[in-house]
Amino acid sequence: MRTLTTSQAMNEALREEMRRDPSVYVVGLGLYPSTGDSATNGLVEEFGESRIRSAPMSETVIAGSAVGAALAGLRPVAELHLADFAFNALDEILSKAGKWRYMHGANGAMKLPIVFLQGIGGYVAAGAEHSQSPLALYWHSPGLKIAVPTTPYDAKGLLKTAVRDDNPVVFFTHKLGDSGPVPEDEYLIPFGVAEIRRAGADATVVATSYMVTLTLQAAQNLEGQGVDVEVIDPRTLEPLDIETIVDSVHKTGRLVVVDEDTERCGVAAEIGAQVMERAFPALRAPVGRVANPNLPIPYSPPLEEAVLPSVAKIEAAIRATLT
Amino acid sequence: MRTLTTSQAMNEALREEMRRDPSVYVVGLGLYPSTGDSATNGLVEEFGESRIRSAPMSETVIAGSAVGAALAGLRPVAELHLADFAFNALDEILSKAGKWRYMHGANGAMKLPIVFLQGIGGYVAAGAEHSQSPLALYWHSPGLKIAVPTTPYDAKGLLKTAVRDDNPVVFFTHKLGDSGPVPEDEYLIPFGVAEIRRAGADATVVATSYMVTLTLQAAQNLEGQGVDVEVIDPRTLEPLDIETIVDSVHKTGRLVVVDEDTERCGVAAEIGAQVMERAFPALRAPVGRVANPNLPIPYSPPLEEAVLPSVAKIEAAIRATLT
Amino acid sequence: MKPTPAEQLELYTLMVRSRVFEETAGALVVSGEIPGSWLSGIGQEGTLGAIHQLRPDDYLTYTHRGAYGFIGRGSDPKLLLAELLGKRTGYSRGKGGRHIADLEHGILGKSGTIGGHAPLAVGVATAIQIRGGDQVVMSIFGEGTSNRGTTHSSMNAAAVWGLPVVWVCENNGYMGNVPAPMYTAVMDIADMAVGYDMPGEVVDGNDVLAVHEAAEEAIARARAGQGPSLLELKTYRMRPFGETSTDLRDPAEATAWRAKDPIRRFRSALIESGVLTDGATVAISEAATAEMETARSYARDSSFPAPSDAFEDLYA
Amino acid sequence: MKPTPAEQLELYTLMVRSRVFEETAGALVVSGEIPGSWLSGIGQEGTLGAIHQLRPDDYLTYTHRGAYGFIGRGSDPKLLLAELLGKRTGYSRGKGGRHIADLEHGILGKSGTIGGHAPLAVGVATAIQIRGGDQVVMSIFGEGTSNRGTTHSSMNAAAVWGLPVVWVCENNGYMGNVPAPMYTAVMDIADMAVGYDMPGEVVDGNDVLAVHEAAEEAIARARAGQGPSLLELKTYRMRPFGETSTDLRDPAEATAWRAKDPIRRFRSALIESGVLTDGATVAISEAATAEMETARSYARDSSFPAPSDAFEDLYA
Ligand SMILES: Cc1ncc(C[n+]2csc(CCOP(=O)(O)OP(=O)(O)O)c2C)c(N)n1
Ligand SMILES: Cc1ncc(C[n+]2csc(CCOP(=O)(O)OP(=O)(O)O)c2C)c(N)n1
Ligand SMILES: [Mg+2]
Ligand SMILES: [Mg+2]
Repeated sequence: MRTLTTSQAMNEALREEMRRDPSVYVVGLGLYPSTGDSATNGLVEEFGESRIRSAPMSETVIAGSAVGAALAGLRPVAELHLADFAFNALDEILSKAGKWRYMHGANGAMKLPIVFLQGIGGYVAAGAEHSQSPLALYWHSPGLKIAVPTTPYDAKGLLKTAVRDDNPVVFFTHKLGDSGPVPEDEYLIPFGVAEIRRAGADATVVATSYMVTLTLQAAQNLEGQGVDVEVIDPRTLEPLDIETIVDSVHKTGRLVVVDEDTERCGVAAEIGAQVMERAFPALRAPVGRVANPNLPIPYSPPLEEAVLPSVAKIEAAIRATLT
Repeated sequence: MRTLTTSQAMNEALREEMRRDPSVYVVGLGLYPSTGDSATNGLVEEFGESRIRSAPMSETVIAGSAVGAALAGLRPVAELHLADFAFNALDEILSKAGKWRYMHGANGAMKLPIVFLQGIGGYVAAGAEHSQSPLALYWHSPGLKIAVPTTPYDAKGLLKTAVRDDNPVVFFTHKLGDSGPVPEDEYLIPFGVAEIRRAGADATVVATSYMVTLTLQAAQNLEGQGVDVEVIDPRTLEPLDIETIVDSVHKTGRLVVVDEDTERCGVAAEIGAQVMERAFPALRAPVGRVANPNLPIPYSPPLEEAVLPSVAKIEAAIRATLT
Repeated sequence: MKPTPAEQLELYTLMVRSRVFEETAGALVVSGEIPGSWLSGIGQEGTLGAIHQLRPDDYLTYTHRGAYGFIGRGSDPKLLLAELLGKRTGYSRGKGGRHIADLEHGILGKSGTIGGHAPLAVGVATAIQIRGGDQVVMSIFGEGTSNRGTTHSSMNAAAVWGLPVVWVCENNGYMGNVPAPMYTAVMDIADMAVGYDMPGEVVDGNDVLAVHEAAEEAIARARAGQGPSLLELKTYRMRPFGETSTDLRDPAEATAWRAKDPIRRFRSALIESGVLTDGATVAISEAATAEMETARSYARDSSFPAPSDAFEDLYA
Repeated sequence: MKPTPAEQLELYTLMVRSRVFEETAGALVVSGEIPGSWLSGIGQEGTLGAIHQLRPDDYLTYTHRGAYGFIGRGSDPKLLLAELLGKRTGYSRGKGGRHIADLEHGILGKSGTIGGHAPLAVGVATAIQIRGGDQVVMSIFGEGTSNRGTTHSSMNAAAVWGLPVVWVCENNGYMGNVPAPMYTAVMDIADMAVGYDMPGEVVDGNDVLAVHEAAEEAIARARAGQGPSLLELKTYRMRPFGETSTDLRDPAEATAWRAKDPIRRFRSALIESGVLTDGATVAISEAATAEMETARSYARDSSFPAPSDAFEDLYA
């Protein structure tokens, strides 16, 4: 099978969906002219400047105009570059996109088919305002779906699903990227179906995006020490495949959640709470959390490493559930 | 002792602090002319339009200018009215105020003494964008302190502490208000000290703001049925007095957290996680969560009641931990 | 082009219906039947001169004030009042209250954050442009709302992309009780148009025919693909900010403006020009009153949503 | 008022030092010693004509591009480079990277979101106004950044409150590789000033003396309590968007602008007027090179922060 980068896989997804459906368009900063390895590379040449719409520097307009266009029947893909920049469009994403349909009583079966593309992640010495992974900020807010693909394969299949979804989807990809096999034939990946990245019997670890990569490494290290870790990648947080997680916890009795976002009120707290609600008797140790200990992300690599999850921290957290 | 409303108590706090310290000023919408029962009532008459600064309609400017003024040595109080409106200033509050000091390495002992006043809460038929209580949105983000007073007494004492704090404080008060005794003599209430609103032996309930009022009612109802509930009001989420909560759970073995905000990645998930981490063996039932089930807040009263916490829901959640 | 006598009558009737609707809604706030509030547009009905000229397939985005957006587009007062009363039969099934959408008439909903609708208008116009066609979007906002960054970024984007947006600023001189010079740097919001290289025009907002004329040009321009423009309607709010708010504005000012009431002015002109008779005037008012009474009964008689309805409508 | 010969020499020296600093930083990005990136201001040093006139007790807020803000205010290149290398001795103790504050010289920090500094400038000016005194704030931003709502709302607020802000737009015609007509509706950002009832002036940004003159007036105005104004400096970025970005602009355009290099132009003029000799030119350049080499050594020799340092600095 071919090997593609995450950007290339997403680029294919956008190209296929834009060919299939003339109501799909992209709006974002710097889409003209095309530059190298990005999800929108080469699209302006094929689809023109109206459908690959280079925007003024206003995340508010990028996200808010996507909401308006969706209400008027199009299927916008709003490219927001970094999740940090999207903080300037939170009223638009959280309140306009997320709450609009409900707030208007689904008036006339109102639909909001929008994809908000956001880059997340640290480990690149970009500092506090270019390194965030604010998954919980969005998951906390009602009405949005949330995709967090790890592999290029998932990125393509989930992005095609996202474009076809009639609801707003926040689509996070890690700025470290990835590369991996992607089939030539068209495929879609449904939302709400977790992938068990590694089967194991001793402890369950839930992780998304680049955290999966780190966790798999930790699992491999622990395997050498006789600890058999199951690694679950939910792929979408909303909807969340909690059943797969709960089933695993019933098997292992231990749970660690790894999250690049800040810990407080984060993904780990939520998954821990849901597992407690559904499988309290199965839990043989408190749910472990590996996340940013509630600090802005510092620039200097040794500091950044101290703050963000690492293989060693994940190993330690898994071990802690076993003692 | 005198009885004051929350607004009156806050008004006194602001007046006292502004008299004490000429670097304190207020910026926000509609501060001129004074209108009735608000925290800023009558202040423009005493302190003038420069220090009681009526702003253009831009939460971005209100919050962002507060950050700039704080960096230049003043102590701004940014009156944002509703938390819903502050969504337009999240880059300013979360990233500028919350992360600035850390991101610049506390350069020259940089300080950001700012109070962001925000009204929260539903039960007033104001709809999805005028009823939110986004506590977790702020608690999730590093660098902010968070006060959520319940009584006028606490509102005054905590606000005075907030104004004197050298860090950004998000100060939430419920739009339903409250009234209660407030002494004439000056007092301050330290951050991070929970108040046990009701002592009890059978179950611990943590609640803030108007949720305390509902919980006390539920506790009273349950008392008649032989269930003895302990009600803890943390008063500040950041810093959080987790010790008082953990001590209580060690005593009762049961915990319910009541939160008007959406449930996912919310305050209850976080407090539950912290208690699990510190007192797992003491927990005799999964931590109960009473919160908004991840819906925008609807307008019509019967719908709003279906979504928001109620005395009955709190009672049911407490009962569930006992079976 | 001056509207024909029939069009003038229609316009006058819309203004009266809008006002009676608002009086009805205001009374229902006072009686507590509307559990929320109502931000009255009484006195600002001159804006109908612009709204009335939209085609059925055009779009309107509105801010927070007045009913004339709905009435002018043809929305049903029954469903409007039912919504304000929180009833299941309302436009937003009771979930919205003042957040009302009427998709059939091109009204896509209301932003709770004031000014939040501006980027949405840009998006609707983007959809028109991508699909092709000559629809337009009219986007109404207050002079206070011009302070918001959304307004600026949206006007800039609409101009850059040559979008069919007609921006209509209702300058009523106040944001709540605060007078405009305390929050806007310019006396005329129309001056802002210079920064977007688009036409900006000041119009007497209480002269519905002047509004009509100015809007005609702006709409034609947008329809012809010549991009956005900005109309500023100078007007005055005859009610407090909201029906339950305290009004601290100078009463003498209010009296002076009451003499310029857009409905009274238009009525005098219509009578003078013979388009309207005294009899017709009364008939129009009575019909409007009867219509709004019927709407009120409908709203009162409708049932509240069931608690379980709260769990619907989140996702499509 | 034209700067004295001594002032001109100082200004020229600052321009050269700024450029050598940026060349040094650029090379450190290429070598990987700067783990992040650097957004070069080479070609835009004419802005120093404005910055140089600030008083020591004035303030500067900057966006993302160039070192001249720091060099012009008197920041120490050693601490700047140490910060960019992520060292503990840097201005932000390695936590900031490109987010640098130099409080001693009135530079209060850098916003990662572009345009996020505009409301901060309003706040600093508010502090000046409340405290009393005649300090000013200069706030620099790009023409792309003028699109942001923060820019608009901040300019409006500064004008309404009569604040001592000098807004300086560096219009280099591009946002990344996108040409300005694709994102700004007006050719001249200075036109936006009309919407805030403040002076707006277009200046040749590569003519440092022209910038000096225009800024002098704007600063004097702000200092005298007459409110904000907007200067637009037409200029060109001689490097790619960031040191690791691909430059897709027309090379012919770049060549044409290179002939207008603000340093070369100023040098020629200074030599012609006899203020500068060939010998002095070389001496200034050599001194700058030596200074930046020393700074680089300092940065390289400094140690990285300890992991435990990550847990400091959050709260005061
Ligand atoms: C973002 C936001 N900030 C504040 C409010 C509260 N608010 C509602 S209307 C209004 C005043 C608007 O003034 P203007 O635009 O002049 O309209 P007018 O009320 O005069 O018609 C304000 C401040 C809000 N709804 N949203
Ligand atoms: C809110 C936000 N959006 C996007 C970016 C990414 N970004 C950094 S600089 C820049 C372009 C700024 O253009 P302009 O203001 O013209 O300045 P120039 O780079 O030309 O000097 C962009 C889009 C950002 N840092 N913050
Ligand atoms: Mg107004
Ligand atoms: Mg530029």
